[in-house]
Formats: sequence, C-alpha cells, structure tokens
Amino acid sequence: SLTGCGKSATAKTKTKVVKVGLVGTTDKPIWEQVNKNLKKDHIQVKTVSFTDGILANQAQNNKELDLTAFQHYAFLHQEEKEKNYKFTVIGQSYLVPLNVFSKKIDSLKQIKNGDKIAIPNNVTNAGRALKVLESAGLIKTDPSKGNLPAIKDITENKHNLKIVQVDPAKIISLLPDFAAGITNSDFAEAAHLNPIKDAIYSLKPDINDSKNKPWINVIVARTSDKDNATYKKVVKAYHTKSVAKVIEKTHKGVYTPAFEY
Amino acid sequence: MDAFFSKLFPNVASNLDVFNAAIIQTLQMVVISGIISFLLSLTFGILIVVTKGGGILANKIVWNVLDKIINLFRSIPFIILIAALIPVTRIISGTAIGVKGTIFPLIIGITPFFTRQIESALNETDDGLIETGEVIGLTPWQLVWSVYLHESISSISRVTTITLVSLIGLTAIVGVVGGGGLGDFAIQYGYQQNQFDATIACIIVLLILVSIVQIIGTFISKKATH
Amino acid sequence: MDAFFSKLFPNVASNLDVFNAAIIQTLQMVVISGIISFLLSLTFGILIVVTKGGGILANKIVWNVLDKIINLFRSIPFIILIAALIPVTRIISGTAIGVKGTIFPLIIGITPFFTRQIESALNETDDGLIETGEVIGLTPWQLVWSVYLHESISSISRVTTITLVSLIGLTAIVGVVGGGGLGDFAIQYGYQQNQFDATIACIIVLLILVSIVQIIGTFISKKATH
Amino acid sequence: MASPELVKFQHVSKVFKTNKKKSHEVLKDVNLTIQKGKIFGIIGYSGAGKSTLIRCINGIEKATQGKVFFEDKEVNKLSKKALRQIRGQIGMIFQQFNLMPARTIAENVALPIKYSSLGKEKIREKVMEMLELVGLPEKADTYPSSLSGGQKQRVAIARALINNPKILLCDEATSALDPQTTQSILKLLKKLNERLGITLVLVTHEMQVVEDICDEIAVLNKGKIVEQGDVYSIFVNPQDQLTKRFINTTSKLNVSSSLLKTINLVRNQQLIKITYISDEAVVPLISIISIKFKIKANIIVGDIKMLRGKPLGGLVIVLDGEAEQIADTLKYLRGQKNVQVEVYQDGRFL
Amino acid sequence: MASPELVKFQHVSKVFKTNKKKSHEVLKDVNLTIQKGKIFGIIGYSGAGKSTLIRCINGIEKATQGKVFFEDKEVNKLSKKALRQIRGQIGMIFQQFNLMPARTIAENVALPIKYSSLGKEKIREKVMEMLELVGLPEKADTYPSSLSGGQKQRVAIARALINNPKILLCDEATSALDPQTTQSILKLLKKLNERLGITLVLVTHEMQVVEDICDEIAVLNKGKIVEQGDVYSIFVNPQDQLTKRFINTTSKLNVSSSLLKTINLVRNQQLIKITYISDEAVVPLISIISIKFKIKANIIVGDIKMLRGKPLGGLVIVLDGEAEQIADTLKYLRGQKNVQVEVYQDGRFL
Ligand SMILES: Nc1ncnc2c1ncn2[C@@H]1O[C@H](COP(=O)(O)OP(=O)(O)OP(=O)(O)O)[C@@H](O)[C@H]1O
Ligand SMILES: Nc1ncnc2c1ncn2[C@@H]1O[C@H](COP(=O)(O)OP(=O)(O)OP(=O)(O)O)[C@@H](O)[C@H]1O
Ligand SMILES: [Mg+2]
Ligand SMILES: [Mg+2]
Repeated sequence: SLTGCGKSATAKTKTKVVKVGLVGTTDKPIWEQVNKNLKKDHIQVKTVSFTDGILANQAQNNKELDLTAFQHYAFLHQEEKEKNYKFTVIGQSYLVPLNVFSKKIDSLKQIKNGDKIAIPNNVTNAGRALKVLESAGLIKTDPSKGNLPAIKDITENKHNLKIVQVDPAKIISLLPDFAAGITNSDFAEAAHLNPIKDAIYSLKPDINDSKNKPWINVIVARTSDKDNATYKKVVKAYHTKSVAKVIEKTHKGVYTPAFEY
Repeated sequence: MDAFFSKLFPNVASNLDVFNAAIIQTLQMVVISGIISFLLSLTFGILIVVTKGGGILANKIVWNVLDKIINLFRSIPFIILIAALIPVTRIISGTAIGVKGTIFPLIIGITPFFTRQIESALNETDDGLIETGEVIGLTPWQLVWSVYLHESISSISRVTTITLVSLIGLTAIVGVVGGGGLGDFAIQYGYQQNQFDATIACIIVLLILVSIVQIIGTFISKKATH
Repeated sequence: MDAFFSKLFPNVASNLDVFNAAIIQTLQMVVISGIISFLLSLTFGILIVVTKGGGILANKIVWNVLDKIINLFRSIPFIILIAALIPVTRIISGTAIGVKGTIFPLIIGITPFFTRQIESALNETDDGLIETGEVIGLTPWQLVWSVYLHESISSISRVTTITLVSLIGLTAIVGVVGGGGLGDFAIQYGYQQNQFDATIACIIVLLILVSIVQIIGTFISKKATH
Repeated sequence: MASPELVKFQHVSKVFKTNKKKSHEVLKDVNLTIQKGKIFGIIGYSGAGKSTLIRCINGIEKATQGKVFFEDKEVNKLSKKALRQIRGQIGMIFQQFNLMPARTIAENVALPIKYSSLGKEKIREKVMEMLELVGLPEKADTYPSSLSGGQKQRVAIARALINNPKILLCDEATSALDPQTTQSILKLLKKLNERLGITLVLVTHEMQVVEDICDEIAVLNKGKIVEQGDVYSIFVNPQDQLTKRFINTTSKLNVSSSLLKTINLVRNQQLIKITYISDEAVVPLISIISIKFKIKANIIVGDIKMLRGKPLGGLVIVLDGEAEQIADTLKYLRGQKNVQVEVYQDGRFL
Repeated sequence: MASPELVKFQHVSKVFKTNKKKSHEVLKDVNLTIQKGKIFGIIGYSGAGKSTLIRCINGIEKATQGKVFFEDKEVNKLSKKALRQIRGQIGMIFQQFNLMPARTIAENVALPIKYSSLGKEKIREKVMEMLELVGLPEKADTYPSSLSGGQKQRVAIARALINNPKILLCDEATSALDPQTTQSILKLLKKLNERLGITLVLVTHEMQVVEDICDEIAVLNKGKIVEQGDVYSIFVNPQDQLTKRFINTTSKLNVSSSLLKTINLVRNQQLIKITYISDEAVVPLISIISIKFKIKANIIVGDIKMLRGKPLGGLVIVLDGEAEQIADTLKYLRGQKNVQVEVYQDGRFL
C-alpha cells in the first residue's frame, strides 16, 4: 500500500519487456521491426532463440517466456494434446512452404521404385512432409491421423519409397544420398536455394487455402494471458505493413505474411 | 582491420553483439559448471576409490550405489538429460533457460564422466605409497588429502584438461534450452543457416579456449611432476 | 510377459521393430566406429607420446601437428562436425546417411578424445621401464609394443571403457543424419513425442550396454594388473 | 631385568594365494617374542619371508592364522582407529623406500608429524634435525627423483624416526648404503636404542650389521624360524645348518680350494684350522705351541674378533716343524677344550 | 697380456640442473679405463655419482662434457641405431631392478632376446637356464609383484645375462641379497668372466664383493675419482683418506674403545697391532717372537686373509712377558719391513 500511489507513475515511463521465444535466429530482423513499432508503447520485445521448439513451449508453460512465435498450428495442437498445455493463438505470423528438392531429378514423375526420400526428423514437419508426398500422389496415409501422420501410418506406397527422417537443416546437404528431400524453406534458403524456384514440387502458399491452414505460423500466449493488453499490442505491432515488408524482404518472398494490415 | 574482419566473417560481423555475448556465455557456462563439477567429481571420485574393494574405506554398498548412479547418468543422452532435468533445474536455479538454466544440467551431464576420470587419476597412485601412509598412522582423510590427492595433482590436472574440453563440447548442445554460447551460435548461424564463416569463427574461438585449457593443464601437470 | 511389457512400455511395444532396429543400429555404430577409432587412437596416442619432447622418437614437428589437430577437432562441436563432414563421409562411405553414414563422423568425433585418453594411459608408464627397454637395445617400435603398450594394457582398457561410454553418448546425436540408434529413438519418441516409456526403455538398454562395457573394461583392467 | 614383551607372534602363518589353485605358505607357525628395548635381528635367505614377517607387526600384512601381539593388543583384532594409534608408535623403513614423489625431501620426512599439534617451524626444525642425522640437510628442498639410491634410503630412515617411535621396523634399512654411512646409521640406531630405549627390529642380510648391533636374532628359513636366541650363542654355536652357513659367510676361515692351491706345503707342514668354540678366556695358543714344541705357526688366515667381550673365530695356520713335534702339537691342541682343530692338508701326503 | 680397452672416460663431467638457478656437478673430470675381461669395481659414498657414472657407459645418461668410449666408439656421438647395437652387447642391472610389472618373470627375463631369431622354445630354454642360475625356476610364471626384494634383484640379474653381453654393468647388483645368494651370484659372475671373458663393472658398497672378485677398482668421492688401481695395491696401501676409511670398514683391526675397556692389561702387558704392508711371503712372526723372546702373544683380534695369493690384514695382540723381552720383541717387529707395528696400550702406564 505504501508503493501503491507511485505505481502508475513509474509504470508509465518504465518499458515493459516481453520475452518471445523463437527457434533459430532468422526471424530476428522481423522482431527488430516489431520493436521499432512498439517503441511508442514503451514495450520492448526480447527474443530468446532455442534450437528446439519443444523446450521453448515448455519454457513458456513455465512462464519463463511470455510469448512464442515459431510454430504452426499443427505443432501447437500436437504439443497441447500431448503435454496438456493451455495455450492460445493470439495472432498469425506467416506461412512457410515445405517443398520438395532434389539433385537427381527434375520432377517427382521421375521417381523410381525404391527411391529414398528424406523428410524432417521432427514429428510435425515429418507429418507435413508426408502430406506433401500425399498431395503429390506418391503415397497415401491413414486419414484418421489427420495432419500429422507418421511413416508407419502410410497406407499405400506404390513406389515402395524408402522414407528416412533426418535433420531438416541438413537435408539439402544430404540430397546426393536421396532421390528427393523435403525441408523447411529457411533451410533451403540457408543452403542458397530458392525455396520456390529451385523446388521440384511445391504447393501454392495460399494462406486462404484450408489445406494450408495447419501450417500457418502463429504467435502464442498462455491461455491465462490471452487477453493481456501488452501482448495484444505486440501482435498489433506485428500485424503491420512494415513487418510484412521485412518478412518479404528477409525471406525473399518465400514466406507469405499471414495477417491483415 | 575491422573492414578485413567484416570481409572474412561477414555474418559474424553483422551479429557481432550476439557473437560476443556467445563467447561470454560459453565462458560463464564452462567456468561455473566446471568449478562446481570439479568439486563434486573430486568428492565422488575419492569416494569411489576409497570405498572400492580393498580400498582404505572399503564399503560395498556405497561403492555400488555410486558406481551404478554414474553408469546410469552416463547412459542418458545429454539432450534427454537436459529435458528431463528441467523441473529440477527450475527449482535449483530459479529458471530452466538461459545461461543460468544450463549450469545445472551441464554439471549433471559432465560430473559422471569427470568422476570416472578422477577415479582413473587417483587409481594411478602407487599402492606402496598408500601403504606407507597407513603405516605412518594417517587417518583415511589425511591419507586422501596427503597421499591420494597430493600425489595425483599431475594426473588430476591432466584429466581435468580432458574433461574441460569435453565440457566445452557439451555447452554446444545446451542451445536447446536457449543457453546460447559459441556452440549454439555455430549451430544457429553456421549449421542451420549455412553461414560458413560463423562456424569457422566459433571454431577458432573454441580452439583458442581449448588450447588455453590444454596449455594450462599441461603446465600444472608438469609443475606437479618431480 | 508380453502383455506386461506392452503395459509398461506401450509406445515401445507399438514401435517394437523400430526399437529393435535402434538397438542393432547402436550396436553397429558403437562396435564398428569403436574398433576403428581404437586402432586410430592407439596409433595417434603412441605417436604423440613417442614424439613429445624427451620421448623415444622426439620430434617437435610431428608432435606439434598432432597436438594441434587433436585440439582443433576437439574444438568442433560434434553436430557441426557431422555436418561439415558430410561431403567427405559420402566419398569415404559411399553415403552420408544411415548407420553407414554415421561411422565416419563418429570416428572423427571420438578419435581426438580417445587419442588424448590413450596418451594419458601411455604416459603413466614408469620412466624406469622405458629406460630399461632402451638399455636392453629394443628398437623404438619394439619399445612401444613391448613396454609402452604391454605395460599399459590395464590403463588402456580403463580409458577405452570411458571412451566407449562417451561414444555411446555420441551415437545419440547422429540422428541428424538418419543414423537411428537408441539415442535417436529416445529423442524422436521420448523427447519429441513425450513418450516417457520410450525414453525409459532406451535408457535401460543404454544402461545395460554401458554396464557391460564397464564390467568388461574393469575385468580386463584387473586381469592385466599383476 | 627381564624386559617386558613388546611384540609377540603366536603360531603365525601367512598364505599368499598366487591364483585360484595355487597358494604359497610364506610364514609357517612362527613363534617369536621381541622384548622391549632390544635390538632384534631377522636373517634368512632372499624370499624366506622376512619382509612378510615384520609387515605383520604393524598389521599391513594380516596373518592368515595365529596371533600377533603388540603390547598385549592383538594387532589383527584392533579397530582401525586403534591400529592407527599403534602405527603412530611404530616406525617403519620399507625395503623399497616408498618416498612420495610429489613431495620434497623435507615434506617426506615431515609427513608423519604433519598432522600433529606441532607448529610449522617446530616441524621444520625437527625435519632438519633428522636430515642432519642422516647427512642430507642440503637435499631438504629437492624431490626424491633426484636422489641416489642410498640417499633415498636415508630419507626413509629419517622419516621413520621423526615421530620418536617406540619400535622401529627396518627392512634392509642399510642395504643400499656404503659401509661408512651404514656404520653411522647403525651408530645412530644404537644410540637411539640406548638413550631412548627404542626397540629395533632389523631385517638384514648383512651379518656385519647383526654382529655390530643386534642383541638377539631369529633365523628364518622358508617361512619357518629355525633358530632364535642371543647373538653370541648363535654365532659361537649355531645349531641349524642354515645359520651355520650364514655365519660362515662372515668368516674368512673357509679356505677356498683356490686358496689351498696357492699354498705349497712342503715336508711335514700341515695346514690346520683352529676355531674358538666356547667363550672362555683367550689363551696365547700360538705362543704356547711355539715355545712348547718349537714349532713355527704361520698364520695364513686370521679371523678372531671380540663379540660382546668374548672371542669368536679362529685361525688357519701352517704348522712347520719336525714330524713328531707337529704330531705333539696337534695332540696338544686337540686336548684344549675351548678350541676345535681341523686338519686341511698334510704336507707329508702331498 | 695387456687387454685392450673396452670402456674409456675422458674428462667426463655431468651436471644436473636442479632448477633454473642451481645445478649440481655429479661427475667431475672423470678419467677411467676399463680393460676387456676385467672385473672393475666402483666404490664410493652414497650419492658419490657411481650410478651416474655407469649409466654414462651405455649412454642412458649423457655426459655434459668429455667423451665416453665403448670399443673406440664415442657413445654420445653414435646414431640411435648404432647405440642400440652397442646396448645389445651391454647388460645392465639397475639399482632399482626395473622389472616389467605386467610380464611374468620368464617374460621379463626373455625380453632382451624376444626379438632375436631364436625360436620360442629355445628362448624358454635359455630363460629357464638363467632362472636356474639365479635360483628362481619355480617363479617363472609368476609376476614381479609377488617377489621379495632379493628375488626381484635376481630376476634382474638373469635378464641382464640372457643375451650373453660383452660387458655387464651392475649397479648394486647384490645389495638386496643375503650373503649366501650373494656368494653364489658372485661365483656365477666370476665364472662368466673367466669362461666367456665378460667384462664386469660393479658398482657396490660391499667391500666384501670388491675383495672377492674385483681386479681393479676406482674410488669415487663427490664425483671425482680419488683413487684407481688394482685391488691388492689399493687394499694394502690406500692413498686417499676415503679409500682408507672404506677399507677399514672391512677390517676388524680397528679396535673400538669399548673393546679396549674389556681388556684388562696387567703389568708389562702391551696391546699392539701388527699390519702387513707388503706382499712378501708370510713369516711365522708369532712363533718367531715366542721362541726368540719367550713371550706370550695372545691374539685378541685377527684379520688376515689371502688376497690374490698375498697376505692382507693383521693381528691385534696382547704381548705378555718380561719388560725387557717385550721391548726386544717390539724392536724386532719394528725391524721387519713387511709389517707395521702400532702400540695401543701399555700395561705399565695403566
Ligand atoms: N636427476 C637428478 N637431478 C639432480 N640430481 C641428481 C639426479 N640424479 C642424481 N642426482 C644427484 O647426483 C648425485 C649422484 O647420484 P648417483 O645416483 O650417481 O649416486 P650413487 O653414487 O649411485 O649413490 P648410491 O650409492 O646412493 O646409489 C646425488 O647427489 C644425487 O642427488
Ligand atoms: N603378494 C604376494 N603374492 C604371492 N607371493 C608373495 C607375495 N609377496 C611375497 N610373496 C612370496 O613370499 C615369499 C617371502 O617374501 P618376503 O618378501 O617376505 O621375502 P624376504 O625374506 O623379505 O626376501 P628378501 O630378502 O629377498 O627381501 C617370497 O617367496 C615371495 O615370492
Ligand atoms: Mg624382503
Ligand atoms: Mg646408485
């Protein structure tokens, strides 16, 4: 009660820090722009880079992070389901395509029986990659598994493809060992490929296509904080033209902003 | 010079603050967890040597428990260990992320290995010297201090060198909990973003670090050999 | 029994073939890279011991080159090393993925560490024995074989134990190139999919493996101590 | 004065297991009593079990059977703490020295009193005093690796003495030392024994050492004590074959065949050996026979010494004279009850 | 026959750096020649530099200055290969044995011929022969840790002998051995020397060993050779103080004051010492004086031995008789040029 009277006075001038968990460092320029937009609100975003989303979610659940911005709906839902997290999406960020690359073939039509295909070794991107193969007509997966089938959920594999899980960051390097590989665009970019032009198969990154919906990246808060005004301001600052520009610029048009501004 | 650096290491130059922070983080992780783990490993190493069959405080139960625990912890892949430890880490360090959150898992990760190394070093002590200590009437702890430890300074500094280098290696894995450090920098920028110069820069700094550890270790080891 | 197992380890039971394959893969990786690395490390360890100042074949250049290379490779975080080696691995093993693709990086990853351990073991040899070998008129290589190696069998098996356990730890990281193995299984199912039973199952098998290595190592070491 | 017993072995056996099947009985039913204040020697062949025996006294080797007492306390039954206390009173010099390589000479010597209540300066003072005693003060701050074999042994001696032990176990404590240093160390030990009443147990193969300072000895053969008693009676009148052989090595009277060849006896000359066999007063035998039988006695080998005031040893002599005189001389000598006569060679039959 | 030189030291110095500032000159301008087929002894105090000296012969210690030759080859200048070849011809027994702990006794002994062209069986045969020689055949398949000190030393001897070296360097090769074993080892060495012409270099502090088998000796004092020559002349007529002291330790003629006290001289009795100082034929002195001066000469201490066929030593005697006769006796003895007379005590003045 002693400090009660001074509270509002200091709160006004003091910058509020919001810790946002990221995976990797490629989004840093985006959040720098967000920070610029937030300056007038006395809010500062501090990003914490993880190499792994699982521990980032865990940290958020433990209130060591305020927000996270690295995962798509599919991963989020899987995590919520498995670990009983109470998270809420408070805004979308962008859609990253997951395309098929190869050093050996120009089109998936050239796939031969018994070829090896590399897919990411984390559950969600593996599931997504299988869905890509399905949409390319190479395999069929158990529909009951929804968006996230595993290799063992393949119900039909007419080319008898051997599907191997490896680190998505290294799939491009490992392409010579495979007929084709499916990996996240940022890794393709890092390997100096154009994730769209250099892909031998890609899905159109239409954010309004419901098939793409699970793969849209989102900004997540704990459900208990979903109405936090500060966080809303952060999302607002993200959903701006300036940020959209940065996203397009840093990712050379490969990432599609998934918000209105 | 600066221009030259930017040219050679463009990606490092553009993230120089992160890189510098990474160096500091690595140093913090290595020094803090190294010191604590050294003390723990010395304790456990001594315990396992004195309690083994025929040891000066032979004790089957203590020895077996220690031996099995060490093996257990050495059997757990480090990344899984970190994840499994998170709740405990939070209780102990107040947080499970950042440098602060890495110290505890690093200690738990390196101590079993370090203990085996210390055990190895202490076991080199000549039986005749232990016997002499006993004949002189030293108590077990005097014996540990004045014979086992004193006569093993050289070996201990040698195994500590090996262990510290391994510890530096472990810090590269703790990026998963946002610990940062040079290893993480190399993974984030070099490995995941294919920025070759970032990898090289990290390796150079790590190499310098490793070499310093090696030189100091060798120096102490030599000094202690008469 | 089967029902009991399925109850205790439901996720392992439902992926039993993968789990079994993982065990085989781990064994393959450990055994093959272990054996090759043992031979290499023995060679390098011997070289570094005999070429050091005052050694039986003292040679500053060779020693320095080896010492620096070992430090260099020990400075590179293993995951980065694997990535950097991919092109070389492909040339050497024909593929950079799968168990076949992990052997080479595992060897490169563990050998510098193993070499330091062997160096450590060989350095324990009493100077008086080396001198005796020289006085008897043994050639340097006879000296290496009949004195350094023969007298260090016990220490070598001790450090090999430590190293093999570390190698088992490294195999957990090679999941990045689809090497599989128990560590990868634990990460995929236990860590990523939160299947606690998968983690436990892996740790149990690894623990058994580590204990076997430890028991064999201790046994040989004891046998060789007279 | 019957000194009280300090160390006592009762039916002590020690078996080493060489491997699962074989074992080696190194001590066999050893009974032994060492009195307070005595200097007790233990001799025997290499491998006889001497080191094993004295290592039983402070319990670093445990008897397989039987009992070892130190001042009424059964060593094998003591608690670790009690054993440590006893060990504080027992100094020991190891056959292989066992110096701590990572400690300086001074630190090595100081080790037994490092944890005592003495201050640092006091300790240093005592250390230097000890090093002075063994003649190595200038090596105080060097390390064992730079010492010669004998110097190492002397450091071990200094270390064993620094905490004024009641009893000192010496396993070949002077075997690496030159005779001068040996003598000075023995003098020192003797002085400690006389002044402070320290009991000494000396394992040694140097009969000279036994002669010089031991009061009693035990002779060990393949783990068994074959003879035991005070030095003089054993030296004069050894019962066991082994003891005889040991004593013979100290004697020059065993004329080798090569020596015999160099002696050209002529005519009636006879080569004989006279040995003292009892401790009666010495008689001028040579003079007596010379005067009495007009014989010339040429001493080829002489080995007579006074041990604890009594004569020990004998002479090898060439007797020269008329055949009859020689015969008389021999008869006379044979009649003396404190000497024993042996004829090596007879000039007449050469 | 002047044997050709096998080992030669020319102005050899050896300095050990103890630390940056201090250094220790362990050998000082040593000149030494060891002839082929000789048994060469090196004696000196503990720390005198004896071990260092013989370690220079096979180059495991490098002379700081000067030259060491082995058969005309300068040891320090040899290539590693040439040095190895030479070492194959030099057997060495270390002061601290240096047995390989991880090898059985048989393997230890076999080591020097392990890489020779001999077959396994032949090697085993030779090994057993050697172990037989040193009396340890039953230990062939055990490990050094289960051996006693003396047994280890014997294994080291067997190992040094197995490849029939031209020269054997023995650093206190019998110091851990009981006199019996020592004698048998010395006999063996002597036999090897005589039969095969092996040159022996013995570092020893046991004067008995020197007496028993050495042809020549060098006396080392603080790194300097103070005396050098054939054993007899040095024993009879030592020049250097140190040599005298060494030789005195082997002699019983140094009558201690405590012994003097036990001898109660009466009347004219005199306690005198007679020492041989030249190697002329032995004369029956006691008989002569007894007959000539009607004096009784009671031998208290006798220490006469034949060294290489020549008498060495002396007697301590109580002369008993009329004052005049005693005076005549002394006069007579002093007139003999091959003995030296010393009067210890004169009964008249007591
Ligand atoms: N490595 C070394 N560094 C410094 N000093 C040394 C070293 N080795 C020997 N010394 C010194 O050199 C001297 C001679 O040593 P050495 O071993 O030759 O003596 P030694 O005559 O064989 O004596 P001992 O009879 O006791 O064996 C000693 O004073 C010793 O302290
Ligand atoms: N640990 C052991 N295992 C098996 N046998 C042993 C062991 N220690 C000693 N021995 C044997 O016991 C016997 C006696 O050994 P000990 O050391 O007591 O002899 P010692 O009389 O001191 O001989 P030395 O005069 O040569 O030192 C030897 O034959 C030795 O081989
Ligand atoms: Mg012994
Ligand atoms: Mg020496």
